[in-house]
Amino acid sequence: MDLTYTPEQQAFRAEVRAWMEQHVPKEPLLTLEGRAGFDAHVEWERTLASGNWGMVTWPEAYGGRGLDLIRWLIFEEEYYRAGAPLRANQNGIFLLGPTVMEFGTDEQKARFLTPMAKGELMWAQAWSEPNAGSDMAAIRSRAVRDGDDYVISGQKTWSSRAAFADWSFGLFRTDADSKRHKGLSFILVPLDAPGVTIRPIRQLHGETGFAEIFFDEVRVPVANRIAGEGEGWNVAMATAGFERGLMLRSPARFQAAAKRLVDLYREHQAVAPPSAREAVIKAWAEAEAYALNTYKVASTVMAGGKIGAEASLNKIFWSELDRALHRTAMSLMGAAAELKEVGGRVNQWLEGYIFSLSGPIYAGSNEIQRNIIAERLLGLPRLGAG
Amino acid sequence: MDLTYTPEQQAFRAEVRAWMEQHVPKEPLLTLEGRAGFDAHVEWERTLASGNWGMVTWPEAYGGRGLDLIRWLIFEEEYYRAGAPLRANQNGIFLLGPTVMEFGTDEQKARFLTPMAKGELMWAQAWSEPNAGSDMAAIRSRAVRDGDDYVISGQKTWSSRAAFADWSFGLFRTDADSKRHKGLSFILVPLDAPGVTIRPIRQLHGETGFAEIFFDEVRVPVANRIAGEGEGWNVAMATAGFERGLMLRSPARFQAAAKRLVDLYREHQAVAPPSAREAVIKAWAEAEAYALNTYKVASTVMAGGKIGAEASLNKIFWSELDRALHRTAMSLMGAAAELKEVGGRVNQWLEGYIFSLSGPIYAGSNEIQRNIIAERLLGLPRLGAG
Amino acid sequence: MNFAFTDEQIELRDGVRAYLEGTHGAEVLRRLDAEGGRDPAIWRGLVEMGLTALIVPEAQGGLGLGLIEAALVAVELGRADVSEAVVDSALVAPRLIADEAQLAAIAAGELRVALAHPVNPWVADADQAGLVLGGSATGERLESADPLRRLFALERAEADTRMLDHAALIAAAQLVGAGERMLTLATDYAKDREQFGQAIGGFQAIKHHLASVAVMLEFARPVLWRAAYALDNGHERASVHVSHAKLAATDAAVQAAETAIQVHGAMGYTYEVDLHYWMKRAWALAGAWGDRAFHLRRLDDAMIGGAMAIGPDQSFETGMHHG
Amino acid sequence: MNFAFTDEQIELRDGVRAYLEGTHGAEVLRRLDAEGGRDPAIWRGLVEMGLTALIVPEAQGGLGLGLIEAALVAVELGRADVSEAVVDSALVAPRLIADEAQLAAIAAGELRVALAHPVNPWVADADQAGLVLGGSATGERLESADPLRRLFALERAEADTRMLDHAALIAAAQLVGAGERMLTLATDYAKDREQFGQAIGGFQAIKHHLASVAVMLEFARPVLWRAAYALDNGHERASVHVSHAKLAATDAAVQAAETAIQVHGAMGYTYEVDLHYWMKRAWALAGAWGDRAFHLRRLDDAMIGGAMAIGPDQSFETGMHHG
Repeated sequence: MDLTYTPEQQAFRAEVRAWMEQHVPKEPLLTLEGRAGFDAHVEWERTLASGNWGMVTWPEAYGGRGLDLIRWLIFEEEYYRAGAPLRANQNGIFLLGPTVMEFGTDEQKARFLTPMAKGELMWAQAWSEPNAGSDMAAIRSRAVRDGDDYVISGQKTWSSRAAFADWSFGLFRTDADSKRHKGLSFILVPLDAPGVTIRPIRQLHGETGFAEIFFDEVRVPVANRIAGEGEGWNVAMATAGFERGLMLRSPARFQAAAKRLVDLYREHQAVAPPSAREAVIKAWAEAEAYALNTYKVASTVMAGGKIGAEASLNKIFWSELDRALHRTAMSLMGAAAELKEVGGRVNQWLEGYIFSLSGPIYAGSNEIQRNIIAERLLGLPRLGAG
Repeated sequence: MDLTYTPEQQAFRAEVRAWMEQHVPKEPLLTLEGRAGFDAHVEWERTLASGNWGMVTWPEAYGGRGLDLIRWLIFEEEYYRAGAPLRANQNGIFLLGPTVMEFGTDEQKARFLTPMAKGELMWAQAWSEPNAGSDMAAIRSRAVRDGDDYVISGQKTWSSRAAFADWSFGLFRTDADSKRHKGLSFILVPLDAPGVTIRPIRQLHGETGFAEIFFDEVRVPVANRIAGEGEGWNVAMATAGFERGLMLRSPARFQAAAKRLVDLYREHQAVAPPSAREAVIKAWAEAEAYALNTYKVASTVMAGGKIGAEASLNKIFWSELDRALHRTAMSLMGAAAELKEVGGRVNQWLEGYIFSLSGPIYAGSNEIQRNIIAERLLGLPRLGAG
Repeated sequence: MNFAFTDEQIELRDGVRAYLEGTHGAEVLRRLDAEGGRDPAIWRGLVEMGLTALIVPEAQGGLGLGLIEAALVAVELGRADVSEAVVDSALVAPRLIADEAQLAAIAAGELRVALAHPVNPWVADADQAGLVLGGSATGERLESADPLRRLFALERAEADTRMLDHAALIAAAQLVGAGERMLTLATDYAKDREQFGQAIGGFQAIKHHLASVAVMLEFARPVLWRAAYALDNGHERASVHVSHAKLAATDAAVQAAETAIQVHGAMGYTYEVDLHYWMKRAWALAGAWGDRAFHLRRLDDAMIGGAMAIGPDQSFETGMHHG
Repeated sequence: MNFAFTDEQIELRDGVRAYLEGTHGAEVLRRLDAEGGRDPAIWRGLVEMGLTALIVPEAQGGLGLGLIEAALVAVELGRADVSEAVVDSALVAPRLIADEAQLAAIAAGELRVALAHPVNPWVADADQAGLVLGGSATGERLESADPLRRLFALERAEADTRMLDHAALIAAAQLVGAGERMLTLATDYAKDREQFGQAIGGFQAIKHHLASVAVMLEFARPVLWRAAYALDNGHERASVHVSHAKLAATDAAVQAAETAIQVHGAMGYTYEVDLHYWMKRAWALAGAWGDRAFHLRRLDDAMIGGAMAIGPDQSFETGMHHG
């Protein structure tokens, strides 16, 4: 165990810091969940790409920097320290990119990875279906083979970024007679293809970052399939593993929020409820714990270890700390908590609280994560209602 | 709605207060869970009986005062305000007594109720069996009819007060071929009968208020059965209803504890954790809410209403407030929390915390209570693992 | 001592509930949301039902009822997410006004009153008000997370404790109603929505989440009624009881909101279901008329500060009848 | 930067765990409880395993290991509920002592050291100590809820921050071990115990309770290791990191205790199962070497007070290697 940074790691931090100080927009961008804001965030992706900071963990061959996980953490720390924008390209960087690297053909890698690294291709997830929320194996959307094409019909929902993204990735049933996990394939579909209809879903905050995607006999080449026909489930499980694992929520994000919460507390100290003080300390302490644990997992992975059901521990911890952190902020804001703007600026605590409410729901609800922990880590029986 | 006491109610309060001030022991008795302490508590039951304060809600015909529920609440308030001892006779007053009144024969009423009111007969519960904790229908102990007697064999456990009590009441299987709720009878058994063996169970705090009762061909007259043969389940459900209902934990107990907690907080304020202040306020606020709700339920019952699944709401609320209250006290005690004596006196907060941990477990665990609320009050399906 | 509603009170409550269920469903909220938030027809309906006359004295054409009735109605307004400028005007203002002509105009639905107080950074529905009590608004519109609230920046206000107590009581009552509605919405959703081959309401985790909310609401209610009674009868501790009610109602409603969205899953996060209207109302009312910190401080002063006797015999005024 | 244990550290941990599993099961606790709490044979075993030599410098016959190793061992001592006077003496005192003869005697198992500090109202195992560091005990025995602790009233003590930090770290490690054991006990019980026709561990409520404890423990551990590392290397913020570790470990262990007893049901409330030994140890250690309030205050001063920089780049010392 060595919990100090090497001189090289420190030099890397300094390099990131210098670049961020020069390039991070001075004013916060509009929200990613609206058209104008999304475009501004894509612009920021291109700025990042111009400095080669878009896909820092990807191999250099695909336009990345091949950073190890420790340097990725340092990068993220500096990213959030600088208050840089959210990533419009999140689905590509952390979900599809690694999937293509692991399961894609050389042709697919060349076709998709480099444009993604340049910030030219934004991706939407297309996992859930109206009656298959957390139960992904209940998928019904079909892809029927027709020569060198698939003809896709069906409906996806809760598709993040789909309102504005260029492409989507998801599972489709390529064997019409199959059930549950079998007969599914992982297919990439351009969202401007004929037969694709996007219906934005208005969210709590009134914006529309999620959407439904309707596929009406959409024709895509078989070359858009990642891995073999009928192997979609395993690919998707690997993708979901990336998501729930190390990189879904970088700890720096919560550390930055906890630091802002401390400032908010100092500002409102005289009129704060008595429990807020301990809640603020706890928010900071938990953000730290999450960061430390990520360093620990990163060290394990770098030494050849794997992340298993521990990813579920992570998901529960960050999502519940994020909600508690923002709940505390709302209580400190008091009467002003409900206002969309405070002092002429967007009420970021209200926005953050609303966003935090999605944490325990998405990427596998926390109820499902607790089942996984109980069954896979603790070995409790799967009897009963799961 | 009239939330003021009538002059008669105020006069009654004054009467109780005067009596308590004169009779409540100046020093706390030894714990009810040990022999000497139990005897001291029985002595106190007799003192109460001497003032006719033993069974205040019972009809005058059975040695009570026939108080309505509002006066019972006033009595309890003054009882706890005076710091009077716990009730060794709890099982008799609130569980068996009402059961005998509702289901007993005249002969049984005469035989049991009057001695109970005089503090001459202490009762143990004999519900649970080793493999039937929360699942009371799994009872296996048998009562075989032999002329005018039952011959009882089997084992009961978690029998409260059994280590020191005179009699027990519980369910036994009178139809050997029956399953679950059928074929059970409610039978009273003297604990000094030949064939009865008591094995005290040592509890967390080292004392032995619970016990196992072994019945080895214990012979009791059929006249000891309450209600008809095979009707035991209904009788027991009514008894459990009394227990979970209004009278199991009188609110005054928690209000008195919350008042002491405020004093403790004032004493330790300078070194208290920041969240303790709000936790203290909350403990008091919840004790008040519990009291108010009890007045509300009492008013409903007095107007002819019934308590149904609401009893489960009650059980959860008081048991969780009691645990939180004592957890807060432990945090205020800090390093001294673990000491059995503080300043030469029993560490009542440690004892209270330990006792509070049993609240969410006994009389139907809070998990079961939440199932009842979900299914019976909210109408959620009974599918799955309950 | 009798902690039960009269038959008339239950009739009033049931009548208001039935009326609002029939006329003010979620489709009305969606329409108001799209069209700007207010509808004269809804206002007229509430006036015709007599809500504006509820607590105005009979001498001024009112029904002369008390705060128990006002709170019962406010629970129903919260349950239905009614957003018309009726709450402050009809259920609070009449207790703060002596002018007989104004009272008569309120009862008749001809005068709407807005309330200004320094603990709120806004005046609700100031633009529709013929009278702003306690201060004034600037006219600048403040945008709430709740799309059906119309808030205006406060210009100046005096700290009138009676106004605060009455308005906080009515806010608490609305929170209880909103909390109850969110529990119903989540319960209904859990009965309908299937996953892994069964209704999600059959899963113990969902059951227990919802049961916990039921517990919180059950024990917020009697605190609300004590506060209403004490304030109506001028009891010495009424302010403390109101703060207690506002806290209990806030905590129950906020917990109901977090539970309801979790039970709804991704659906709850959208405009596809109607839950969000009540969630946002709960967040808004949690801070209105004294936030948690404010009301905690009043409890704190009374209890830890020692301004008030506490203990098992202190739940109610033990003296003679007041006011 | 490498947040992983070395192979040697893992070997040490596994070795100690295996030894204690083989020699120090629950039946030993029951025997000690009945017979007065200490057994020279257990002490000799721990000495022979080398625990008393663990952090004593090699020059004085020790193994010269660091606080990571000390904390790893302390987790195992907590897991096994070891109560011999080894913790303060072997895992804390050597870092506070300069005298070479004393160090050599500790390493050899010939000298036991007790610790006196004003934040504790007692001195543990003062009667067996050849040396009381930092103050003295009166000889009066204090009775703990934990039947295996032997506490003596404090006579006088100086406030030595280094002692407090080291002892608090080791207490935190024991709490983590006790918490892990309680999770195991409850999980095993839930797999065995049947109700309503199935193992209670199949009920989602039980599963979720236990999963929540697993989460708390998982995120207490890295905080512990950072504290051990920082203290061992003389980092500037070591005291704050230790306080963080003590808090996280306390909260996880106390939650593990409350959950474990709930899962055990009435059984957990008795001496019939062994859970109570770890529960009581958790309650005791929660208050020992600084209670929650004490350690919260240190975090508070550092963070809200502003004595320490915080933020995404501040988890570790960013300067050169220390110590």
